[in-house]
Amino acid sequence: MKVIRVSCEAIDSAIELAPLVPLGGGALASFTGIARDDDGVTAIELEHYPAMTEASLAALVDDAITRWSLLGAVLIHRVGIIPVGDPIVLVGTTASHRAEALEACAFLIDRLKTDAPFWKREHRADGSAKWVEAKISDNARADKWRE
Amino acid sequence: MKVIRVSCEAIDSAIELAPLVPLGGGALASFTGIARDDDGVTAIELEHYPAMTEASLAALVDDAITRWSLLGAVLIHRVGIIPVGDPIVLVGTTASHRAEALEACAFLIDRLKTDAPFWKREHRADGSAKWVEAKISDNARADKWRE
Amino acid sequence: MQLVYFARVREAVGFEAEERDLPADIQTVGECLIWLAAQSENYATAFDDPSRLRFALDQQMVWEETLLEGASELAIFPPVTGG
Amino acid sequence: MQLVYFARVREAVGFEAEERDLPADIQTVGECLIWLAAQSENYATAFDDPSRLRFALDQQMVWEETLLEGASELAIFPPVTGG
Repeated sequence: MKVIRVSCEAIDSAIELAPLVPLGGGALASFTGIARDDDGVTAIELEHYPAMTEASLAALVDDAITRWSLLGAVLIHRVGIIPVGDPIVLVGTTASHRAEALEACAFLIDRLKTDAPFWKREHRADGSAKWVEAKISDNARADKWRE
Repeated sequence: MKVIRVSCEAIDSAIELAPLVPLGGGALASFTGIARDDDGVTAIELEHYPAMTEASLAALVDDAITRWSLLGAVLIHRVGIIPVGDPIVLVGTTASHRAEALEACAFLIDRLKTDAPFWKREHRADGSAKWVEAKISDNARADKWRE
Repeated sequence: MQLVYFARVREAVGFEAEERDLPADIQTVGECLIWLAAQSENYATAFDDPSRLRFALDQQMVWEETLLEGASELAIFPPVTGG
Repeated sequence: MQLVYFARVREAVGFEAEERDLPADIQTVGECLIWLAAQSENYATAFDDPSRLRFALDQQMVWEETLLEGASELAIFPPVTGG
């Protein structure tokens, strides 16, 4: 079972993760990325490449399911203007044992940060807006998952 | 902020994790251990050492908060008879960045399996009940966290 | 010394707790175990294989070589299987 | 070839997509980039530093050396910052 979605509305972790519980796994791991008010940010805008986004997320989920024999996975990323305090991305994984669920969850969030076509712009109270620069550390984390 | 509890009632992940969201962290990781019907198990009974359990869980949470500068942590373990499909344990962690939240979450579930005084007994439809044996692999996973 | 037992050990011994006056020469958890194993058949089966037992002294995880040294509660139980 | 732009690149170029007939001798993504950078001042600033650009050919992540080879859509954008 897998749910992959680019969402224009707020993400409700409880509702989105619920379908993973009855799949028979003994372990369920999740990660939520939350929009933060670092030095005056009031909202974060997410632009994406519609024709490519869901396909790139689906490829990551399929890869995770195979590598960690997951029973199910959820990968939902929000786009548009996201107020501070709201989730930007939700990753959920379930497997028979915790190692698979936890590692697959970390894999998905690390790799989507470098492989999925999203771009963050930070909006501030003074009306200014600035594109976020990609972090070298994100590439390093993503690389460690590549064979 | 930390919530540590041994619970006789069912655990509701959504409610228990909610207090972690407004703590200002950009990352929130969680793990849920679910009772599974492996070869005919109908319920799992959890015995614990009341005078020691919460103290041992609190020590693990304090350790995780210091090591990964967490903004908050939740560690709830259920005791008594747990029907298959219900959560047995819930771990929640929040930090500024995902590496801290994800690693602390894995640390807490790995270490509680070897350090917290709980014992599982599997109940089957035929009325039989069998204590679960500790797994060597659990010790190995726990050890890798020790300096 | 208050002795408390859990899970399989509690079942083998037949009850969950007891108060025992230990002989003066017993210094460590391990020595206490050997003395207990000699008290009865039940105790022998419960305590004869230390490798399948874990211990806590005043609610802190300890090992066989740990000194009893004025502790008031010794818990004896199988390896834990929580989570 | 359909060219699509995102984020900072879209703003530098001034629009999000355009259709371009590429000269026959252009084989790779990198060569296309050099040709584009020569089209106007705007394009020069947008495309002059390939190290700050990433590419997708028919929605698959590619590199500068990747051959265009019959692909219909080339996307050019800054390194991604999702999650």
